[in-house]
Amino acid sequence: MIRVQAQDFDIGAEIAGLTKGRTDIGAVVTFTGLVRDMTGGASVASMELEHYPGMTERELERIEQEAHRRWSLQASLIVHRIGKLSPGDNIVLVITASAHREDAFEAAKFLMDYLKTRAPFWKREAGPEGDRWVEARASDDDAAKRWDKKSG
Amino acid sequence: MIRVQAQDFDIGAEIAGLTKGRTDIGAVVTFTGLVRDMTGGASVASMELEHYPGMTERELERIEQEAHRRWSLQASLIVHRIGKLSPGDNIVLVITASAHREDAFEAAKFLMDYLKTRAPFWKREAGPEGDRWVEARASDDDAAKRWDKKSG
Amino acid sequence: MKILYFSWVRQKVGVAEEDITPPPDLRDVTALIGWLKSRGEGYEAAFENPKLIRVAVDQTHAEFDAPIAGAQEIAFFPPVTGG
Amino acid sequence: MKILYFSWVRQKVGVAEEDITPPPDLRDVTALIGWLKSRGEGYEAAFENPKLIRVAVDQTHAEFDAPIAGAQEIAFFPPVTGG
Repeated sequence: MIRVQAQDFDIGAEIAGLTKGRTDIGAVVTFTGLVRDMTGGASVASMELEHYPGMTERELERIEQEAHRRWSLQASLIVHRIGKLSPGDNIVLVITASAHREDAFEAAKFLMDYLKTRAPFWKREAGPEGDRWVEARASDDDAAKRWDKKSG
Repeated sequence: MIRVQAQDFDIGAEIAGLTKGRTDIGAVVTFTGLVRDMTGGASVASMELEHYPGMTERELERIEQEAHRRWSLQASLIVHRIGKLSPGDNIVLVITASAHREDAFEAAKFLMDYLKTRAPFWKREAGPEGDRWVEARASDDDAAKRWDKKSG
Repeated sequence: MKILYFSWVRQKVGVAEEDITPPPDLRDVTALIGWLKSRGEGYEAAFENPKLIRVAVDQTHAEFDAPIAGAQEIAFFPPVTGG
Repeated sequence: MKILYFSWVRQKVGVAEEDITPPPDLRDVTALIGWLKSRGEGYEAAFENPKLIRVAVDQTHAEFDAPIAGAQEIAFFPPVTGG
């Protein structure tokens, strides 16, 4: 499942929604991304998340399907927030549930690496020196490319 | 922080306890291990977790300290349950919080791999064919050994 | 053909979305960018360094040599920074 | 010296914990196991295959060649299966 929303998410409730009543899940991994008050040496007062409605949902679904193709997953969830956020706020939640921990861990890392390089979101940070669009990190590209090699 | 307890844990509350009021955390990874109704082809009605009081706490603390030595972590938590559990119940929770996702993911995997091979817990499963002690998996040893190589 | 702009590409172009009718002989994304740049200073600035630009054709990531014939929606944006 | 047994080692030995006074010439864990095996059938069965046995000396994982002199608490158990 994937969701794009302005409101916050409740990690415990989301895990419960995926696992409740099931007895075939042995491992649940969650990743939560949060707004930090400092990025790259610049202090951040608030952040605005722009996205591409329509393509965002399609791309997140593609990424999720690819994870299910590569690993044995019982359930998964991607939730990404949009709009204005402050330091300490949640940005993104990824949950993977599997019989075994290896699949849950690898799939969660893959989802985040692909989301970071493929899902059409753009961050704009506001700080004491004004606003700036966050620049993509080369390390995120490298992280995503590692999965291409493994599938080859 | 580490805890050994009979009662269940609330993942959302545990995350909030680690991250509340902090704005220097960019990534939180959680791993939850649950009781499955089938392991190795045998069905499981319930499970009993025995442990070594005293050594368990010391060993979990050693493992957590080692993770903080290897990665940049803002906070971490290991909670392991003991006593009688049923399929679908939580067994173990690991939480890692860092500025960046790579550290949070790697540290969480390391904590689970080390916990699986070093923390003195023993599972006894009850099923239709009677009780049996769960046998250690060679794949868990291999997973733990991979971290030794990386540090060498 | 609907053209969308996001992030600083949108700010430089000055609009978020527009309907255009490009000349029928434009073959691929590269040709479309060349034609867009001829439409004004904002476009010129937005597409000044094509290496910083990513494109999606009908909501799917595409390369600059992707054909544009038949496309209903083409979007230009910088590398994504979500997550 | 306190000796602890866990999981099926405990079940085979028949007790969870006991205080023993081993002969002073026992040098290491291997020698201690040899001495314990002489104490009865349960011990014999528990330590039949030493490859299945793990040991902790004073609540720290140890090898079979670890010295036992001065140790206050030695525990025997199968490979751990928590998590």
